[in-house]
Amino acid sequence: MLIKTVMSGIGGQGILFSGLCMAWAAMYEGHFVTYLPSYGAEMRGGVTSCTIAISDEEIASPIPSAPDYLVLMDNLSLARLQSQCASGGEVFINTSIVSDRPIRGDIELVEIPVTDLAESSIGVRYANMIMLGAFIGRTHLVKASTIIGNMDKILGKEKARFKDKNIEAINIGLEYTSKET
Amino acid sequence: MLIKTVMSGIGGQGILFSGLCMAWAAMYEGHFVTYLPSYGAEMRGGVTSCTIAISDEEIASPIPSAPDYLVLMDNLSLARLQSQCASGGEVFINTSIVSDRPIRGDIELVEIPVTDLAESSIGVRYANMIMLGAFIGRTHLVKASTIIGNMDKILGKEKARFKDKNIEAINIGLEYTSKET
Amino acid sequence: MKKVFTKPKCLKDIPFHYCPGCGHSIIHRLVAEVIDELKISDCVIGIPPAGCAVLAYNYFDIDMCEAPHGRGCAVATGFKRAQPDKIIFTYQGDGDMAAIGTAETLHAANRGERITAVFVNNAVYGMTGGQMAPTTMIEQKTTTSPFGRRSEVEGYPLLITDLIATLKGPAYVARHSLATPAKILATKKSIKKAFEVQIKGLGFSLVEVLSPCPTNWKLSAVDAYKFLESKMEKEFPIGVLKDVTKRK
Amino acid sequence: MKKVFTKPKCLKDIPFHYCPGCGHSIIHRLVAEVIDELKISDCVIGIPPAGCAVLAYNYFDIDMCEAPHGRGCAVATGFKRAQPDKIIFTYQGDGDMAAIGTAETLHAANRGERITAVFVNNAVYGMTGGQMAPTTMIEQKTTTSPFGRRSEVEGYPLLITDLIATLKGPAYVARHSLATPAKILATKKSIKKAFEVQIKGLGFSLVEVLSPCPTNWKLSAVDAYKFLESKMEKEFPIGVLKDVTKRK
Amino acid sequence: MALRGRITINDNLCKSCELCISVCPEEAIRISDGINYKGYHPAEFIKDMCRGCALCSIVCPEIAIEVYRER
Amino acid sequence: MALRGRITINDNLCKSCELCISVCPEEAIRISDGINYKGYHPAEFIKDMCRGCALCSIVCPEIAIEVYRER
Amino acid sequence: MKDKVLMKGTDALAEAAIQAGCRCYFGYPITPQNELPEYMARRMAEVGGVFLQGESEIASINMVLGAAASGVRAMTSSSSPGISLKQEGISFLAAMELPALIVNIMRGGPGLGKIAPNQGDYYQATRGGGHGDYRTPVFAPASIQELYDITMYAFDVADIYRTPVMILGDGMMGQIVEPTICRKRQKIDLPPKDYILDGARKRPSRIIRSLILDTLEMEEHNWKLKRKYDLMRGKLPQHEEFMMADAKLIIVAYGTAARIAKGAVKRARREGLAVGLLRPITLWPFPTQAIQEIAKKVKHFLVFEMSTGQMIDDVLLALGGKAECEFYGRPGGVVPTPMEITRIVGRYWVQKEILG
Amino acid sequence: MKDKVLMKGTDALAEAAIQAGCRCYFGYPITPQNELPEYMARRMAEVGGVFLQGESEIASINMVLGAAASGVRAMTSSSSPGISLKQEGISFLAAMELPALIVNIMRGGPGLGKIAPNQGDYYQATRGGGHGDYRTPVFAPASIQELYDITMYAFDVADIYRTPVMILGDGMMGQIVEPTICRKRQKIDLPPKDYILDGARKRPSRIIRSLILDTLEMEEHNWKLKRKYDLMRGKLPQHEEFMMADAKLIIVAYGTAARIAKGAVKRARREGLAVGLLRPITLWPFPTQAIQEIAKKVKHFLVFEMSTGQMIDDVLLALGGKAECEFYGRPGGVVPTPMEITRIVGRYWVQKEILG
Ligand SMILES: Cc1ncc(C[n+]2csc(CCOP(=O)(O)OP(=O)(O)O)c2C)c(N)n1
Ligand SMILES: Cc1ncc(C[n+]2csc(CCOP(=O)(O)OP(=O)(O)O)c2C)c(N)n1
Ligand code: SF4
Ligand code: SF4
Ligand code: SF4
Ligand code: SF4
Repeated sequence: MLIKTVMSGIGGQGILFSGLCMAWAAMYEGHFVTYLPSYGAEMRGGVTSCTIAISDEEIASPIPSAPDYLVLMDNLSLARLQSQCASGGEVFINTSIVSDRPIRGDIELVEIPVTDLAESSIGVRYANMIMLGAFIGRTHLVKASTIIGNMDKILGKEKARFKDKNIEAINIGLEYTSKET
Repeated sequence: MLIKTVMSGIGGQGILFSGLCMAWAAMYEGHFVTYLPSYGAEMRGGVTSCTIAISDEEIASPIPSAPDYLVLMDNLSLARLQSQCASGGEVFINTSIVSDRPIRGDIELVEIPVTDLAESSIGVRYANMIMLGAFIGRTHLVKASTIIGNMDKILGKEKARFKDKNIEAINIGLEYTSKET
Repeated sequence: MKKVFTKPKCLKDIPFHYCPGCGHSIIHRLVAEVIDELKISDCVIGIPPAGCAVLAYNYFDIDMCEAPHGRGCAVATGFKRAQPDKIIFTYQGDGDMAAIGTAETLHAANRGERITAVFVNNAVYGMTGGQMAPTTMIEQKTTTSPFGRRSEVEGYPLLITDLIATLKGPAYVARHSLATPAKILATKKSIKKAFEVQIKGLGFSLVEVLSPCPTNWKLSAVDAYKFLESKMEKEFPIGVLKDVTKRK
Repeated sequence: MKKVFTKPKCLKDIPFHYCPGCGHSIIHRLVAEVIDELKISDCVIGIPPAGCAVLAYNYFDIDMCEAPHGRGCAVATGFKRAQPDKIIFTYQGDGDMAAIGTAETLHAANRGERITAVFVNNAVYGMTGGQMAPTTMIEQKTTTSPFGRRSEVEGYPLLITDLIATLKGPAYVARHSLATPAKILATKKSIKKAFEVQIKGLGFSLVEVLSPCPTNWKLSAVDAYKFLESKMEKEFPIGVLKDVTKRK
Repeated sequence: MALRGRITINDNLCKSCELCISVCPEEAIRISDGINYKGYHPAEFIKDMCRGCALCSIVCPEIAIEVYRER
Repeated sequence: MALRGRITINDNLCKSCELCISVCPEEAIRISDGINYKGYHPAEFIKDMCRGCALCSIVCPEIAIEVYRER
Repeated sequence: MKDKVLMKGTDALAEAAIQAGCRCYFGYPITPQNELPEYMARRMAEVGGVFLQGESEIASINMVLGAAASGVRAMTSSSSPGISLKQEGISFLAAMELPALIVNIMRGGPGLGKIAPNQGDYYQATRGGGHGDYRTPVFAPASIQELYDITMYAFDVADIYRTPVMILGDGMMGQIVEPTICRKRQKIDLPPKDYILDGARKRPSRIIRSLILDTLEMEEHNWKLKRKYDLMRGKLPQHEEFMMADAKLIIVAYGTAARIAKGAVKRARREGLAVGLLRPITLWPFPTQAIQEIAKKVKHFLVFEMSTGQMIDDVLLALGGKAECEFYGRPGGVVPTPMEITRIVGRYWVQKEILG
Repeated sequence: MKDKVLMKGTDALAEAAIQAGCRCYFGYPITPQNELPEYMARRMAEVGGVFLQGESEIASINMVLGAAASGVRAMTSSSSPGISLKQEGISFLAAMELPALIVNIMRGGPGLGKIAPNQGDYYQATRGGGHGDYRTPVFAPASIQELYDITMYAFDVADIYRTPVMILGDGMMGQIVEPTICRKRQKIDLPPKDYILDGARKRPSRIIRSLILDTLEMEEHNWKLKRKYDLMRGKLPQHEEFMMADAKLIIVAYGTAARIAKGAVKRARREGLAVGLLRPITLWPFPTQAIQEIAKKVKHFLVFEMSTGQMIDDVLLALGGKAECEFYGRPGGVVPTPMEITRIVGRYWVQKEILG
């Protein structure tokens, strides 16, 4: 089975890192995995996204065609990506920031106010990791413990100091979904 | 019939121009003709030469392979070119300057002291044209009158002032061969 | 009330794609205002660079022709020689003009090509993600000088404008900065002068503009403008370096 | 009697292919003498140009590596960065160094690459048959400036050495001439200095040598040397333009 | 008395760089709470203390500001 | 009295450029009538007025001249 | 498993180069390969190597020339327009027989084009975009692990044959992140570098040059290069075969296109179509023999490229008329889906009435 | 007869360009084509055109770009290494669909090589030595008259198809002097140049660019170029046939090599061997159809090139296995004699037991 997830947000929201964590975990759990950061124009700013493909066999195409999951941190991401989602797919939305809603009827909506959650706990910067926690808490694409257990490696030496906060954020997200669902 | 002539001398002796005159004449007389200046290294100085191929059909190769005639104005030219001459070919030598002689026995030698002739008449600069006169006087590859009659065109506007001297020089050469042979 | 400031006519009604606070859009506006004021929008041809301003042709409502990275001055030479009555300008970043395009720039200047170069110096390669530029300052960190530029390894910032000013071909050479509104207005005056010098056929003209790249400097826009004044203007002193109209 | 002048050791016993009176062979000899005197023939690497001196490697008995036309300073940079303990020099004509190689030359100089450039300025493209060079003088006729160089069309001669001297990276920059025996000796001293500056690791060094091309100037050798003094030295003033060892 | 003026800020063009704010001598501009379609909090004109000096429009990279002045 | 000297000129290297002649303070060099293999009339050393100043060798592009000096 | 790390293509390539002993990197920024020099800027400092951003692509390739002539493993990288600028330098490297690695992370072309993945530089890479009669080995990996391994191998090939080599990745190969094992270098026997210039100490002086004025010497040099290329043609070709045993139709594709084709093969198989994939790993020398072998049994080929068709020439040359061959291309930065390719396969299947 | 003049290749080309209305020449010296810019330096002054020696080949090709975008007929010329440097610029011209003439008087390669005649740049010229999916029409004349005529025609082709075109001459074509009639330009209907930039007076402003960020637009641009190339493939191919009617063996050769081959054909005929010559005049588009027609009757082909073999690919592609094809090459500046080629033909004849 090949499962594709696209995560998207405004540059600086850290969503690329969330995607990367999931990719590392998938690798550690023995899956085939590809991670592809979006390939914008050469200019800066605006929306950045990444595609994580997880599969039990070699992955043909790492591109974001018909993703099964969308994780959207802002309005522009929603506008751009909603049409691409596979029919029957799930769309995770950061309701703290995303005011619009998908117009498609054939996809499932998961609403999580991650920025609010972050603001009221460990700080807005970690909204992306709360989203990650919430996302895997619901989809079980990878185990949270795999991410948490390998956070050292994922972060590398330079960013080691963010380890605890990241883990905390994931847990907040996990908790949120376990409550909600 | 394809006839190839190679004319060679030290840069500045004007031998390239002699060759060119012959090529023009051949053209005016309705032959196929190619003229190829030598293709030295990128540095200046030293020997320059040209190959004139005259034929009654399209000329395949303009290169100096097995020329029927060699016209040599200096020692170095002789050293370089004598081995290339076709067997049975004729070698014209400016004996005023060329002290060596061909070592091959299968070629005919024509000795003309053109520099001396020039010095004692219209000036050393015209040795090349005297050689041309002598050469066509003997080989009849083209008619002297064709060259003389078209000297204007061959010289072009810029060099028109050399017309008379050039014609005089050709005549000196012609005369020399008519006397000799 | 009277409208005292609005968009120049020769800019199209298209929002800029530049990052927040980027100097490119300001310089676009200045150039556009100059074109409007000189009434040359129907005989001007612009050559945008490969660089963040590669899409400049989307904004200007004038004829524009892309050039390969660094070759703006050569392309402009081709235009000007073919159409001496047209006004030709290039718009180039520091990488474009002072690295890959060094030879084309210097030689066009030296030939005194009657073209105008608007040279946007933001001390980094913006478009490609903040690599070291020839104008990157000592100790400035970029993605390809992660330890800061070291004079012993990468050399000192190259002041190509100063080199150009020493040549005989250029007629007008100046360096300006966007650090304050007053300096922005001075920049515009200078760009206008550069175009006028071309119109008069006096020779090559160039205006270097010190311009912020908040994104790659990793500063807020406001701080980036402060950095312009506090750091860049120290390394790249502003002023008119050459003006043949003054000598007569 | 004592032999007081003979061929330098690091030149091979091969006659030069240069035209009668050409300055290249003199400069070859000077460079060879300097290499002998500094005893560096076993750690020096030379980069000959594409130009009349392309075959320099046939004469020098040292390691030498051809470079594409104009790229001598880039090739030299590769050598020096890979082998910082070796002495690297380029030998370049004016076309090579100041036209196609402008960017490579200026940037190597600006980086302060610890290399030495011997820059032979003969005001024409020798090897290709006497075309206009960046250093061709106003009114000088060449095969591609048949009416004489015109400042309005081809611009003024480019004094790249002067440009280089304004940069921070170079440690020693000088211009000399072969016009007289005394000037030839001064040239040699300067070349030696340039190598010494490299050996000490002080930065980029360059010696421009005004050199005759009798063939393409269409002058006798003797007149060509006179032309050096009467014309070229006027346009290209000789002297040391920069010397960091003097400042300390 | 200073000339009285007024500015308009085009919400959709503004990228919230705050340059206008940094140069306004009258502190007549601030960042709004709202969010525009590009995700920025656009600047807004607050009081009519505006002199019409146009400094804000000179620095605004997005040409988002138009300036009106009395007389 | 000037130092006495002597030069040798390698016929086969000489390209007849006459630079040595132009710098020799003693007029001790001239072009010979002979012709060398390259077709040049090589320079020749004429008298023993040579000072051994080596100016000729300094200018000779072909390194055709060797200079000897007394003491 | 535990020694696997997630690596971006550009980083994997750079790390593999470092592991292979590359100690000189010279390059000029261009998207989509900027992460490669950026990685090198940090990493060379750690291993005591040289990272220098050249003032241009031309300066960079010529710095590589100097470093390669010094005997150091050296490389440069760029993307399409930048690679065009390096053609003179590559021709010189080939003529001088200097080993070096040139990386082209292709973008859309011609001109400035587009930074999306594209395979439009196949001709340039495999036919010698520079002047003169030369070839460079060209590797086209299709996964990050392969990119890593091939980079190390490429340096050996460069040294063994004294030749510039090229890695040709479409933009996707530069940007994608995949699990990778960063193997250490396996030392193999390499010919001594007896040509390098390091000062003529206790040996005769040497020259490295490409100008050869004597015609016969020049001709011999050309034939010598040709013999070397023929040797490589015998030894270097590599390809991957996928589900070819019983295939009635073979897709030929490389790089990203081959990954997609592989997905398409799997889909087609599910639909009962006996399709296989041949993926050239070396583009030059091309796996001509492999194709000729297969063409003895299989009569239908489909070449899929992310261009308007370039490698198709090499497939046709290999087939020599012995099988039918169709082309499908998506230029301009479009990365089609496996489903799309499956549809094309299906159509071809029906048109040609291939028997399932 | 009387309007014939003797002209050197480079001069004939330059004069033809002038007659064709070329008014902008930009170039950088390089042997063996220096007489061309030198001629232009004098001649452009007479006709009021622009001659400018660029500071490099790169500057020159980009000046051509500016002049071409101005609507003026523009050209540059160089030789092998210089042409390598122009590859980026040529790719831009192709992408922007700007007409221009690029002349390559080939010398020996790779590297600095040798200034003698050589045909080693065939791949570069015909396969797009620059990056991206593009082609340029390539003409390879074999006499000075043809060189003259083709130069004039090349400018028309450039304008009709809005494309850079190339004249590919080996060094011999540049240096040889032959009788030539300097024909005047025949005005033909050319499409209006409605793309040029000359100031947006009384019309909307225009842009010329090659960067296309939208993927589908970029793909469409690539297909549009491809359609144009296909159109040219249909219309442009030219070749000369010599003694082919009853030939049992066809030599394929172009430029100088073809002249020599023609001599060889005559010699072989005298020896009773039924040999013919097919001389491609356009190298791209290649006269594929002509070869395919002939291959219906003739089963033996011999490709002769002054290189180690490049055009052979196009002949093989055309033949598609329908006839046998051998190669004979002399790289490195060697110009063989017709006799030598006759010998090769003779050997082949015997080996393959071709029936006289
Ligand atoms: C031949 C070539 N090399 C490299 C590039 C990639 N490139 C595009 S813009 C650019 C430099 C941008 O820096 P700068 O000129 O300073 O302009 P900025 O983006 O900072 O405005 C580079 C290296 C290219 N497009 N073409
Ligand atoms: C890329 C390239 N362009 C052009 C040439 C041709 N070329 C060889 S040397 C030269 C210039 C020679 O002039 P200069 O550098 O002044 O040296 P000189 O011969 O006068 O000593 C040129 C243009 C070349 N070899 N390679
Ligand atoms: S990267 Fe820098 S120069 Fe480019 S648009 Fe952004 S701020 Fe401006
Ligand atoms: S052409 Fe000039 S520079 Fe070249 S060897 Fe002759 S005199 Fe010297
Ligand atoms: S300067 Fe312009 S873009 Fe910046 S905050 Fe003010 S109105 Fe917005
Ligand atoms: S200087 Fe040398 S080459 Fe010239 S004439 Fe004297 S000896 Fe001969």
